[in-house]
Amino acid sequence: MQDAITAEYSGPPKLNYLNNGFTLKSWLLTKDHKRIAIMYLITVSLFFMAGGLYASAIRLELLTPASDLLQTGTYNKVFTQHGILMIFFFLIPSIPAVLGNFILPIMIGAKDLALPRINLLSLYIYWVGGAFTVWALLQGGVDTGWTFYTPYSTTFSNTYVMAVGLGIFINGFSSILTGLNFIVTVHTMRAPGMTWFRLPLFVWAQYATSLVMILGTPVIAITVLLLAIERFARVGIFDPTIGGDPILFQHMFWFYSHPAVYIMILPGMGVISELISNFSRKKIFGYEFIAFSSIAIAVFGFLVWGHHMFVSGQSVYAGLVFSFLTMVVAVPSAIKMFNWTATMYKGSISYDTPMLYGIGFMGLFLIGGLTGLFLGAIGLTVHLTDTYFVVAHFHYVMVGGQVIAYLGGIHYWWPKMTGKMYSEFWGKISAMLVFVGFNLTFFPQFILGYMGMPRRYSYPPEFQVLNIFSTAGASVLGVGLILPLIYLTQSLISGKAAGDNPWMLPGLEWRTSSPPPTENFDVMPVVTWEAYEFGEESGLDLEGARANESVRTV
Amino acid sequence: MSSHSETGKFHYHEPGLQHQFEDMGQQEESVSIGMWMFLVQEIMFFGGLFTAYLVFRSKYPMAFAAGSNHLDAFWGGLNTLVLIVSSLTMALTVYYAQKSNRNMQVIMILLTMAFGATFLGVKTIEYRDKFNHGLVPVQGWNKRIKAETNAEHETKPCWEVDHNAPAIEHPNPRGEFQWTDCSLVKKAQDEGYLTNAEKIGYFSNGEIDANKFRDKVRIFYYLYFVMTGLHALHMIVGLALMTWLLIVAWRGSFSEDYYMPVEMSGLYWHFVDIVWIFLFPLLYLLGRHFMHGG
Amino acid sequence: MAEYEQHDHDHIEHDHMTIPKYIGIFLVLVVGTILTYFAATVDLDFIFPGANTLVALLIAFTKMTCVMLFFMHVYWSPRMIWLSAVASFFWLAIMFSYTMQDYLTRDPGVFSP
Amino acid sequence: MQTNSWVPLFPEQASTFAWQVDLLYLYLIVISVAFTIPIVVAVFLFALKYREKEKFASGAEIHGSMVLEAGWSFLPFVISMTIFLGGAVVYYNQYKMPEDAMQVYVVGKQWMWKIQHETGQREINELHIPVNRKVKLTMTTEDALHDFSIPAFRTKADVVPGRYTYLWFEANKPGKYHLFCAEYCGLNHSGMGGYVYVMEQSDFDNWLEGNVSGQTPVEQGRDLFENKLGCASCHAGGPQQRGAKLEGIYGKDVHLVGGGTVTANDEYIRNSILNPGSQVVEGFQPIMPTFKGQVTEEQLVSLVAYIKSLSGITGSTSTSQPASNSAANSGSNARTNSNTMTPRRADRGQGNTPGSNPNAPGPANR
Ligand code: HEA
Ligand code: HEA
Ligand code: HEC
Ligand code: CUA
Ligand SMILES: [Cu+2]
Repeated sequence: MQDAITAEYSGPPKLNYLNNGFTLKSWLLTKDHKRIAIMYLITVSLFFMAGGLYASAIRLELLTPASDLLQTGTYNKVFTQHGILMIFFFLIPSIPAVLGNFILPIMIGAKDLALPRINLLSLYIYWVGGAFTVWALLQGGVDTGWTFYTPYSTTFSNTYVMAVGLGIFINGFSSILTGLNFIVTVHTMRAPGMTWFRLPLFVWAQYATSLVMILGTPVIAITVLLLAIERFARVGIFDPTIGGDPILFQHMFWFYSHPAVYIMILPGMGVISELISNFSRKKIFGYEFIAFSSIAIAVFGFLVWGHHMFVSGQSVYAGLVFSFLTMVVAVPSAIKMFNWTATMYKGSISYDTPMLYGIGFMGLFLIGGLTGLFLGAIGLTVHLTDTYFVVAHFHYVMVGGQVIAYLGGIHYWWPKMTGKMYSEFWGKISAMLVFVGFNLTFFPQFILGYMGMPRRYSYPPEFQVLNIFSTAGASVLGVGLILPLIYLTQSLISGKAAGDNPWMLPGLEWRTSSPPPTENFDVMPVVTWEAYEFGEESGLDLEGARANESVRTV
Repeated sequence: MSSHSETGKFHYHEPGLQHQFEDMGQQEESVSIGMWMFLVQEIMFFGGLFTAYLVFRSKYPMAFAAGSNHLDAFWGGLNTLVLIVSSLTMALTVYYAQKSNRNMQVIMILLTMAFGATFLGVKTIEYRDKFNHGLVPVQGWNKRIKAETNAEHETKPCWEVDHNAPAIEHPNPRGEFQWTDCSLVKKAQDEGYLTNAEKIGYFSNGEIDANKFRDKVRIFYYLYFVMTGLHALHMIVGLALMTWLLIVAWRGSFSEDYYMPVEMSGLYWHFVDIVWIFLFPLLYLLGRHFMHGG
Repeated sequence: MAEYEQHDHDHIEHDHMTIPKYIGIFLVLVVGTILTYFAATVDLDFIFPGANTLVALLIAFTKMTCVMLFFMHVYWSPRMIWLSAVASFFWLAIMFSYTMQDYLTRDPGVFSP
Repeated sequence: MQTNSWVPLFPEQASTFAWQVDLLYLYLIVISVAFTIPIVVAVFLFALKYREKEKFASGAEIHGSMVLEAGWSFLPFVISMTIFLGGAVVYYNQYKMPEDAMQVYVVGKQWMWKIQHETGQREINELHIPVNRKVKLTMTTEDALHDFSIPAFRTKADVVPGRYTYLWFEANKPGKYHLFCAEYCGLNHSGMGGYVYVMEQSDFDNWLEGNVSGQTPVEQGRDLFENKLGCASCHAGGPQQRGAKLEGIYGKDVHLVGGGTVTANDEYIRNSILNPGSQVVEGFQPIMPTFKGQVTEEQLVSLVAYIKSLSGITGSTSTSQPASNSAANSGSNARTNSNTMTPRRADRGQGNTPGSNPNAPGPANR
């Protein structure tokens, strides 16, 4: 396909997606999934920083019981905007739009996503939605909580609910289009020999995520649209004083937002499957079970949304049904957890930075998931709901789960994406800091929650001690998160060249150059090996790599 | 299809083949799966609205029946037929594209567009009518001076107002939603089929409360406007799509070998039609039987 | 070359529908519409309450099925497309039924005596 | 009166089903530990034992095991079903409303709880109940969602506008417990709370009767201001202050939003309490809720007297000295609380049926 081009550029400065054009236009009008991924990476990081700054403000305010640093009204806006930015603009696009976009097509041996123009469109929609939201935040922001519960959001809040809602509405379509693109790509763009059961598990996870995106996201779109119209027209379909029903909003909101939490974890699970298996240099244990459990989570995830509404006034019967299904949906996650552990058995495990994140994920997601069971047990949730126990639970799964997996994935594929190697030393330091800081921040919140400290609150004095722990932990966590920013940037400038396959792994993405050429492969690959094949069949030149010490420092 | 690209090692790029694909088969399959995923997405999008409809209709069937009776089933039915015809012409467009018949394609696209536009025209008539009768559920969006309301509502209790009574012109300075007729509530009360939500929702101190009933009817109109409005928006997008198709078809670009865009636009058009197939009975017809038999 | 769906449909087959067939489907749709209208004006509540709704929806479903199978050519489409059509309605059913399961069991009330 | 340990781990158990919730909690902790320890130990063990011996050596060829998969799908399923059943039982106890309970009516409102007893006794942000007696709350709200939450009783329920929701508990330990609003409801959500006082039956009867013993209007006003009506939650000085400073305003000119000034006289203060929105002080949000219908004329007089006293003006009554008032502030102790209560015989007389009371939940649909 690109033979002519490669022949021409066979000299050292090989043409890759990065040096293939330097103009702004060559970036903004690109259809190359890799460039789009890089643009996502930058935007997503900016949103993470903004969300992180809000988080810092929350933790500083919560250092003392009184609302002294932030006025109540400001505090309400701060946690709302923290939630909105982190969820809709950072966590949901994080792994799919950055790592998925970059790696998925390469992993299956495609030249690009099936619909590159749609991919670019999705990036633009994300930008427009993001810009719109940021504009609304600058105008004055919102104070409804990220859940936008009515009738507060429709009738009582005098902040920019409508504008932020529309920002989320727009942004939703970016997510939908990304999901659509992945599904099509996985169906039609696999290289010869890349059968469904040879797909890396990351691809399966992305596929499951995409299903949720397509089936769920439109519902949040229509929900916030109704919310916005409602605010404008005051007809009151969510306003009980004139016949509406505020709980209908909760149903519609959680119909998306519960499955959305699986949008926020499945890609992370995919990354972890890659990391655990590859850094144990061993075939993953129970491939089919991990693959199908992703799909099972995506499907069953749609049946449990009512567990966010146990005390909302929904019927007792519905509460019991949703509690039951919540328990069922935990099982596929359990299957994954056990399979990952079993994968490490008799492996040949190396502790590079990505693997540290992988192991960190196993511990943190375990705690996060198990506390999800606490919240699913309906009699217990009555006490726990809307307390810091919930806050701790979801930070464990979202930060301890997805963010950690995202960081692991970034470190893992960084040499592929940039062709440069970062400092292993600082990578490990930062992984440790994140792990320690994270636990210090959020573990105390479980206790606070059980003690009854409500969320979105300035608390009574007896809760202060644990809150101080939490704030201290957040500082450590903050440092741990700023470090990668520094050393990853530094690696771009002065990092040593990574080589095409620094970890000597069999995946297709490691069989093209780093950074990959515009159409990913110089020769269309033909897959003859199973996923995670480390034996002879993989055709890797391990001896050669061992001889070449510079490939990697252990 | 596995055969030809393996043998055809030379890289012949068929017209319209994008760089990331190997051959047209792959491209067509991608596009068609993509389109279907888009439609799935659309179904869920409208699905949210249908959920809201379902919930409120099950809560306030009489308000929905009253609101629905007041919609003009003639226009609604006509529009249904118009859309069905346009669906036929759309299907034929695809058929003629497959047969590489440029002229018939162009004609069929033009017909489809004409019917689509007719549909929107009728919708405008209906919307205007609602505006005149003060039935737009947004304050200020109704006719302010001389809105037409029922002649009898000032003299009679709200359940005796005959909604077929002649309309008089009636000032509505703040452009508010107007609804006076609660005869259905009275009837349902007498015959004993009010739901629990209705027994609370329509009454004050044991009496039928015209204002409270009006609020529920307004919810119906709200859903009516949002549902038909979004549907109309989809029609407008569809018309834009048709315009583009028309231009390309005019140039004779579609043939037996390459008609994917026609096929895909057709899927979209039929989808919009299907939404209307449900909207018509749900909005215009359900509850109509209360006016006739028992 | 890529190894995508196993079906061989270099071009989606297009010799199944003929103009008379199209017109036939069209007539079914028209009849359906007229039927819906008249069914709605007859009070069917004597069968069971809500019978009118059921009839209206049954007709609508039939019409939709015709459009999907023949106008949208689902009938001759690969499994993936059948699947996505069915799945989307399945998901709608989830949304409806699980929401209604709350509303229908609410009276005499959630936390009610 | 919460636990005294430095880092408290459990809230007090003060209701009959608190132990059930705690037991369920412990059961889940045991399960979590039972799953966490093996997994973490295994990960660490493998991590040490199977550390790569040679660079790029590959691990053993193991693909999976049907038996293991079936086992570890089945086991969590069974365990999770036990959790579900446990949860369902506890939930049933929490929400199966008793027949023979004492009724209390609760109305949430941004940002206060208005509570009324069957006897007509009303209170704000405080709930006095007798120990060892079932209490059933019938709740609604005038505006946004709220949530009536008492951690020590391990129960809560959202309060939904346009509907009633219900909550019941039987307190089994006298004391003072936190009452929170646990559903986010806007600006002063975290100020929307107070205390539940669980008292011995005799104390409770005493409290219901009220105690007429000599409070001056200023003292009574102060009590209303600081405890009963929660004015202090906005008007006390300090960083939490959202309302205007009331010290020294009496007799001064007040600048209003939208121009204009008024002199702060009795009439103005009265109006500020009943119709806060009508004259909003410059520099403030119009967030003060109206107290119309909640304060009697008698109480208004006391409030005005108290606010005047803040400007050093003493009415017909004696000056209140902060020191001598400490008793009035001791509402924190349930046992002695009875002496801080003001009698409201007047409205108890007419307010015996909840329906006729302005404070009782209104009709479900307004
Ligand atoms: C990435 C996001 C994510 C993920 C993956 C999860 C996963 C789960 N969540 Fe969580 N959740 C959130 C994000 C997430 N959640 C958020 C954001 C909120 C709050 C929203 C708000 O109100 O603002 C929330 C709130 C929330 C609630 C409502 C709390 C309340 O407000 O009252 C509940 C209740 O059931 C719940 C349950 C669960 C369960 C059962 C899982 C399960 O999927 C977990 C499954 C995992 C495991 C179980 C661990 C591994 C298994 C084993 C080691 C084997 C042992 C297992 C068994 C014995 C079964 N979550
Ligand atoms: C993806 C989701 C996500 C992430 C990553 C986080 C991350 C964090 N959150 Fe998050 N949080 C939510 C989602 C998330 N949160 C949601 C949904 C809510 C509920 C909102 C609601 O109630 O409506 C919530 C609420 C919430 C609360 C409860 C507020 C309340 O109820 O009153 C608290 C309190 O501690 C908190 C703390 C933190 C902390 C300390 C982090 C830390 O992990 C953050 C660490 C990050 C940093 C410290 C940034 C580091 C980098 C920089 C600072 C860059 C420097 C800047 C430049 C160079 C420009 N969060
Ligand atoms: C939710 C907060 C809040 C509560 C509770 C509250 N106020 Fe206010 N109050 C305000 C705010 C804000 C203002 C200034 C704006 C205004 O005038 O409405 C104010 C103004 C006033 C004023 C006028 C002050 C001036 O400078 O002219 C008086 C008097 C007053 N309040 C008395 C009371 C009394 C008495 C109570 C209790 C019965 C009370 N307030 C409860 C918030 C509150
Ligand atoms: Cu009331 Cu929060
Ligand atoms: Cu959930």
